[in-house]
Amino acid sequence: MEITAIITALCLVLGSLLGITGGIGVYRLPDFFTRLHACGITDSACAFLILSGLMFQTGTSLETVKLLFILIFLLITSPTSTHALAKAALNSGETPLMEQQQTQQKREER
Amino acid sequence: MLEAIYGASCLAILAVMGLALLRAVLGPSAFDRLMAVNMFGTKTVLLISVFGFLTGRPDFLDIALIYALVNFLGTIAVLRFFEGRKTPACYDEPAEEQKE
Amino acid sequence: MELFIDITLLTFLCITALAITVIRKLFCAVMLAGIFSLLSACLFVSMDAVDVAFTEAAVGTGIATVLMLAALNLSHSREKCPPYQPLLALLVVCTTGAVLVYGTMDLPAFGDATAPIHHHVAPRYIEQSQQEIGPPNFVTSILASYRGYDTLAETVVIFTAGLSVVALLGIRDRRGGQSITTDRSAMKGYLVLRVVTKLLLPFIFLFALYVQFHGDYGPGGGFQAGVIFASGVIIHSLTLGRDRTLKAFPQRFLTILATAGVLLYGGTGLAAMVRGGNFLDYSVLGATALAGQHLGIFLVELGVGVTVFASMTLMYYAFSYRKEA
Amino acid sequence: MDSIPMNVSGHFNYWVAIFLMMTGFYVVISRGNLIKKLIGLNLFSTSVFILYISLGKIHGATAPIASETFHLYSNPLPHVLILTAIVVGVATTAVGLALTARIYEQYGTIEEDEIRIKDESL
Repeated sequence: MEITAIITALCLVLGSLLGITGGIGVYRLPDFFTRLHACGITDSACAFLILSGLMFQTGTSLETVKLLFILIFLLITSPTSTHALAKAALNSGETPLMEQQQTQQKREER
Repeated sequence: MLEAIYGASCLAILAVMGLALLRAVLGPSAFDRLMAVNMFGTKTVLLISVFGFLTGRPDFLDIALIYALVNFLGTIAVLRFFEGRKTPACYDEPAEEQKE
Repeated sequence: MELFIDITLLTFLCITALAITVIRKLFCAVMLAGIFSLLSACLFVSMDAVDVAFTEAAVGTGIATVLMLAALNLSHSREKCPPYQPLLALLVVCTTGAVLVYGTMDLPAFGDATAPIHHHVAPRYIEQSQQEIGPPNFVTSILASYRGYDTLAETVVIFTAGLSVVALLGIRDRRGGQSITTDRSAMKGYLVLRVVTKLLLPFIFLFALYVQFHGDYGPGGGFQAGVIFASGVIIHSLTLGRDRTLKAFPQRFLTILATAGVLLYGGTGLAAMVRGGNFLDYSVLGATALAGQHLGIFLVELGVGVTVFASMTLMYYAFSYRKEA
Repeated sequence: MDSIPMNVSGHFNYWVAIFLMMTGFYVVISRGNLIKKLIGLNLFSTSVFILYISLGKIHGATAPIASETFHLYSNPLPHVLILTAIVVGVATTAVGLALTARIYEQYGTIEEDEIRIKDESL
């Protein structure tokens, strides 16, 4: 077995595991901002690992360039939209869980 | 060997898609749904790329490329159209629920 | 493996469709419709229809969602309780469904190579299109050459739809006296988004051009390129403000462009007639039949791309300007 | 027909397409909201697309773009029909949405029954 195949396999398996972790997080975590955090894992780390794993298989060809572009664009756009989403959510009154707990604590202390 | 790995990755991506779909269906807030759609877009990119390698014909990465480029348009559109609203329609508001 | 992916995607589609039916917030229904489109694009890829998946990808992410949201923005975004008893509807639907399922019993199994559909014109398209027409993408040769009449009519339909939307909603150019810096429609609060958009826009337009001119060799062509180009303009307008977009792509220019595209398509057909061939028979356009076909397909795809781009952008303008008027 | 499992996997695509079609149909006839109706119509049309593409698929074939390593291609004809239908579908949906927006401006509602009441009171 070639060394590139092993690298590809490692990257893909790791990426898939991260993806599933993020997916479970998105399903299970308690509030929007924590879920957004889990979503970020699948958008960046998982995508990065899977796409770069695939890149090892194409050698030097047009496909490698395309994969590289996909990777770059994903790494630019998905954090941007995540950022915009978080900002919009904050602006329209969604409060992070921690803040909610803090205000609750203060209320109880009074 | 690699075939099996590609297949396993496809399955993993499908599983993530399923979880994202659940989040989109369950809600509760509109932002959750928007996040799920966004995440779904990224997973589509990955699925299409890996599927190309699984079938041994990776020349169709253009489709993944367009998703990578244009996918955030949906997010922008939502933010833009529902930004100025006093009662954002995209909310699960308890008050609105009671009206019925 | 492929069958499993196919079945999983179809199951997801069913879940999404049911959720769309049940959910009463229209906004969420539109979001789910977006997921539906993504899923169907995946499904098309898994069923070898790359060109279709490409179109679905271009249309579903951009135009469809944006138009739905814009229309929601112009009206209520919450559905009332349906006034009817759903039982009768359910009965009608179940009966029709049962009849249709009974009808599928006679269909050949999924993926069967001996099915009648694969034995009439398809073998000829696959075996001879490269000698007769040229491009390695069979879909392009059928779309632009074998079935050129069909595509001409569909381009006209898109053109007409664009005109109808503009006629229904109207576009008012309210730029008089308002300077660009005070444009309220720009997303001033989202600096990161604006910077990233400016960074990405050249790539989106470049990619649209690649799709337009590379459609003979890979998935792509005029329809997809037009939609991608329009998506780029929509992104520009959403983040940087519509007045700036209107300056870059004035309405009058787009109207001329939409017309020019249809005329280019029809004109290619007429040119073939002038050169002594049939309408839309490109073989007479060049020195050899293949060169003629190449030129004809290039022109026709260009016409389609231009019309689709201009019509889609006009539609978006119409929806986006309505609110302010 | 062969054995039952073969039959199921051989027709699953068609059945799901019909199920989606009927879901769209149900939304169109049972909901009063015009935009919801349009979403249902879109569901319906996508299911038709899926049915067509399913008919064109051949097991073990590849996408209909000529290549040296592959010799069995799926049927390209349904792809051509559906490709144009998708763009036309969006264009016609836009016309429907424009009509809906105009109706909202005139009637102040996009619910079918309320529109009817207003029509009758005129």
